[in-house]
Amino acid sequence: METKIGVFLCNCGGAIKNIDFDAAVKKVAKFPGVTCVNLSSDLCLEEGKKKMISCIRGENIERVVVAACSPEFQEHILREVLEKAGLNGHLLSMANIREQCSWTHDGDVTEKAVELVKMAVNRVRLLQPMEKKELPVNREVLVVGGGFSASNTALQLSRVGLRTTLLEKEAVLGAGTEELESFYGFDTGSMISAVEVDKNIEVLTSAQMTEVGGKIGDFSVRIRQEGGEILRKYGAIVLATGHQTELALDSEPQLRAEDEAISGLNIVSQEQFCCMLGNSGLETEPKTIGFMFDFSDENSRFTTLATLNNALEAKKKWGSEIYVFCKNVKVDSEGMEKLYREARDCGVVFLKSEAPPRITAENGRVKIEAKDVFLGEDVILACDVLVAEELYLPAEGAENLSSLLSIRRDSKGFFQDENVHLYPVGSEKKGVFFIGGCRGDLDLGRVLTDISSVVMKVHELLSSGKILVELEKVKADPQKCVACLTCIRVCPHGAIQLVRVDGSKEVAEISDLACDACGICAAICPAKAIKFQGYRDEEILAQIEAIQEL
Amino acid sequence: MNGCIVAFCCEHSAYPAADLAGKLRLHYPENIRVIRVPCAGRVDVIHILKALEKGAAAVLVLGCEDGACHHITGNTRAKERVKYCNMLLKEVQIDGRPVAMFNLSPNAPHKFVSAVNEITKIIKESGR
Amino acid sequence: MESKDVLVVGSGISGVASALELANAGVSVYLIEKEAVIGGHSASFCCKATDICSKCSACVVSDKIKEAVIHPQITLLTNSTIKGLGGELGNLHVEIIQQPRYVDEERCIACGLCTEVCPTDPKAIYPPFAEATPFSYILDEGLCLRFKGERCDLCRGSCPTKAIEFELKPKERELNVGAIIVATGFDVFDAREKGSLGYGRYPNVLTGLDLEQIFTREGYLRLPTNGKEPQNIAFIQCIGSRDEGHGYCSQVCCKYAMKLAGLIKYQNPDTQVTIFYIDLQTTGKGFAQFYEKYKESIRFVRGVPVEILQTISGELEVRFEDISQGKVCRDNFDLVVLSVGISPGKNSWDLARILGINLADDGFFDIKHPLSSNETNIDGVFVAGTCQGPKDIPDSIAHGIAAASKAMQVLAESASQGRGN
Amino acid sequence: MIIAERKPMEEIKQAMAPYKKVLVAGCGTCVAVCWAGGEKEVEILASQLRLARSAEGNEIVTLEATVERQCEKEMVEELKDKVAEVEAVLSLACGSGVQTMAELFEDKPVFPAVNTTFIGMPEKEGLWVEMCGACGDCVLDRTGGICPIVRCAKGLLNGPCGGTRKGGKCEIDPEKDCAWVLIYRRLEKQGRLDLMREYYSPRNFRAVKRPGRVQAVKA
Repeated sequence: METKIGVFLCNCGGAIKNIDFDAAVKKVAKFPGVTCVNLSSDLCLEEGKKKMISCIRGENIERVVVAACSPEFQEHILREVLEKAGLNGHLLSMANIREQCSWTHDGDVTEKAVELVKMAVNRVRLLQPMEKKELPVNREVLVVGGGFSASNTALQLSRVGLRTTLLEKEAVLGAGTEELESFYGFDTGSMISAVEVDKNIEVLTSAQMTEVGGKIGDFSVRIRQEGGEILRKYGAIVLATGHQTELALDSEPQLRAEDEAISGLNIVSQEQFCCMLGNSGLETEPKTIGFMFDFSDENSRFTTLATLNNALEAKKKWGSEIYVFCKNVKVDSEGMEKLYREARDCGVVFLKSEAPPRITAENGRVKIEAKDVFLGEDVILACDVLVAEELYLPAEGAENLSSLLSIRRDSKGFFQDENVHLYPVGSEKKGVFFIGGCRGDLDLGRVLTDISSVVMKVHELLSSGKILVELEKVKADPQKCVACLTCIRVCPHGAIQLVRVDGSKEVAEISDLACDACGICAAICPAKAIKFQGYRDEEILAQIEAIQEL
Repeated sequence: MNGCIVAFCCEHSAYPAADLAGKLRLHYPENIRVIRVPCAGRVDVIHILKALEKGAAAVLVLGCEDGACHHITGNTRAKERVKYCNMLLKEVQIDGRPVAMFNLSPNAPHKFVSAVNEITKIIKESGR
Repeated sequence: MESKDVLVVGSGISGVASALELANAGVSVYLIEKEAVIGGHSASFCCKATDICSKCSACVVSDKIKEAVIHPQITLLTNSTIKGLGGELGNLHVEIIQQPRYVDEERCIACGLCTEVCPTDPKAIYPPFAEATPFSYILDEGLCLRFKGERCDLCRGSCPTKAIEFELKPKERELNVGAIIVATGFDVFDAREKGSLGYGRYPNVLTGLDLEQIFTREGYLRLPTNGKEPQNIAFIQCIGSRDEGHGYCSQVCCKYAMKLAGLIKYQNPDTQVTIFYIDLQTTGKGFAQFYEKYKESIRFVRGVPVEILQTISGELEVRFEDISQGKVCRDNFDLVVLSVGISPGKNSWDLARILGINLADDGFFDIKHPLSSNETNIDGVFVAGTCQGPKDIPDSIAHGIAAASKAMQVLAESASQGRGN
Repeated sequence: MIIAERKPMEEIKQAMAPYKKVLVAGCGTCVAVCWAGGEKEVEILASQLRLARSAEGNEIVTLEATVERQCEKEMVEELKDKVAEVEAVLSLACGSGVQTMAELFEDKPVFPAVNTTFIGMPEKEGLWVEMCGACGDCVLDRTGGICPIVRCAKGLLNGPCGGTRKGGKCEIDPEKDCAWVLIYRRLEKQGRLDLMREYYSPRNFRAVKRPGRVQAVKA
């Protein structure tokens, strides 16, 4: 017995003039399976919906086609109308006869409108109902890393009531916060003690992840600590492994002096300079100091911030002459322009040059030559200390971490693929997040915003302990699956795993929690074993069948 | 199905762009039929071949911009499949009917209209 | 009783982002907007993709706005502003005044019949810009004959869904909410203030925002004067940023200028594009390979021009000091784009007075402590997005989500105190 | 698993030229895993055939079917009624599948649509490489698990030959690693380098009786 299909045409309050609705109703009534066709002028308003519900109940219609405006704003409302009328919300197919038919073509478009309805009718005939269900998720969070962003994330997560595990590969927490302490008066000690005293946070130091399996709400992580291995379950994973800096001189040959070995000279990194500022027992206070940045790495927000802070501190403490060599001063972070102005007011000299300066040694002092843009001629300067340019690189464990979690990295090796839909802290795998230095060159303000964003995202995902999903929206049929692993390799969200089914065969299983319903696996499966409800091959081919065969 | 274009439109980019073209009342030729897909990566070679078998004058796959796909690799997959499909058609000496992939974003209705116009011009020239 | 709702003031991208995050976490959100449509400035930015996406995030804005409009937990109040604030942390009473919206956005189906019958010219009732949401028609009191005393009833008569109603008075509402997120956004710097650059006098001098609207409306660039394709374009950076009145870098102008230049070169490779800059900000995720690609094909000149004159032939003569050659030069361009920056919103003055938030010296809302850029001096009132300082779209979204997280923590704490005492 | 590669379209079109109605039969295991003959490839090939023939104005009707394994008589039996309807069968299975089909339906010509290439494994998604030549006398125990017969271009047993290039590359194909250098390194890692001194006596490939027969004792 043919399934009963109800078609609801809407002439948008009479405004759609280039479709002859009477002829359309006659033609649509002839389509196989269509039991009732009604024309209304306000389907998106309350009265239109009431009429629709009564018609669905009256004629006990099993499938609904709505030919009206774009599904953009109406589809979810109409699904609720179907639910109210006692029909499964998924048994709806829409034909866009306003935005993509009446408004974009002049002249009579009745024939196209009827064909669009026929395509929707062919599709709706094959649609199957779908249930929604709340699946339980593990509420524990694993935070990888032990620095500033990791510890603060753990603290804020515990304040929102979520248990976290801090995984630090070094023996102690709080690495890399010297600059925060000296410039912003940040107290690492109090942060670490707050972490230790907090009962919601479990700290595992000198521990590393060796294997990560599972998916959002159910990650199984194998952790190696002092020889022993433990297996733990987590709902979400936050990577806060930070960054590392490397003196540009070592990696940039053209900055190196032609022949002399310059390692003996006073060339330091920002951090070393910061410690020099910190210890008062310095034997000779440097009189002239040179800074360098933005030559080999033009994405240098962090180094610019560190340079300005160090320069101001050195000016106040030692009153020494300070020269900064750079290409462009990167001031596009909060408060940087003020800092830049303050530095110039205190007498720090900024020399901008297109080509990187040449560095040579001259009787124990560092000689820097560069062609300044404003003067138009070479500036030669001998200084006691040179704070060389630093390259901002991903932390060294990043390579195997990204293969462990099989997540993509951006063109410079930092976590998080360069895709705007992942910003600010997301990854292509649901439940895996990145914050702070490990995802790119971020200044302090952006790191703090990252921390609060990830707390919000994790809270939204895990706090209720369950996630509402559509059951088996994309399903691999165990009988047809030949376990060729193509879908597992192809899935951009890592939502498919090999699973042993009733003890015998290993087949691919798509997890409803992690699946983002894109359909790439359904298209590539060589055994056509994966069914994507609503967009199955039959449903797409049925729409093609309906074209121009009136 | 004389001179009809079948267009697989990705739900995240091409379909909203087509809606926007409607709201801006941009006009484009009428012989296009849009099939909504969740991602350009959902379109399979068999869908394109079946559309051509049914007599479509051209098949378009419209997905997100390169590097801005909601599902990261959806649009690159679709580009590979369209290339494979063109190779299959060249094997059987049917290359009069274009199978093309276009990238656009949801707020670029003009790209949708220019894609449709371009393909219609190609069809008219080849006298399908 | 502690209220579990949150009020978000302003529906730009950061307001929408915080409203969405809170709504997804189960909080019911009131999203109020003073304009008739939501989305703020970033809703009408164009897509600047060449053969690869240029990561400008304009399409993320339209996605999030659509999500926010259909979200069941978000109540949208357009044409409304805050009148007063009372109560204490965890239970704030806010008075909202909603200007009458003569066309009910719930009932208007944008069919266009009213515009056809409207006798005035320019039309008093018209559709908003295309990507506006809610996409319902707007009745302009200034033009409508009815508000000039005439008994015109044509549009109301022809409206099929009875969406038009004239006798409406501003409506006042009283909301009590657990926290407030202020996300009122920014004002674009008015380039007319730099008189010597000729914006407003010479038709071929545009601002960055005008260029965005042109690409959104037409999709390609034509000279406003003669409709031909420009052969020689100049972008001038730091207009309204990093000068006496604005002691900050607006962070967005170098990025959007280079991305628009990339789009123009992609559409017409033999167009000459020159960018005059002070310090080129080539930072941000995904910017590296974009800058590599256009480093050679775009001419970068260090030094910002001071004067633009229109020659008889309609070309624009730009006088600037080319610092690398150390002399003053003149160059002719068909089109000059002033990359205008972000300046603090004018209405943030009275909002600060009503809510009692301090304003920083550069006119943006002040924050309590540099290490937490969402909290203001009033507990329970947070700031998000460009009303606190210049940000690009991804940073505004992140800042909005961070504000939502802080509001969430206030709700959690006040709820636990509620249970506690 | 068995790797196969689809035949060039010209060959298939010529084979199918005289027929009006054919069955395109796929196999659901090895050739499906290596994207050569699964259900998807059956549909694509059938659609290509129909497109080609309708372009020439000489329509062809194609029935499509895919069984779990075409090298099992009972499974191929299921296609009995479909084969009865058609004039010829185009099988996308490996060689043994095509022959099982031909044996069961002797009255109908059976044509292969794929070339069975080798026993191999996927190096990466979409690229399969030969691993085993089924020579019938495995030496992998003495070569640290690397087969010299297949992975050495000359199939040498007492390699490496004199022409190994710098970096352990093969004389014939500069991109390919020399199998014996790989063997040396692996044995070195396992501390079993003495196996390299073992002398392999020349092997008589003709002695292997074709076709091979393996009789299971269990029964």
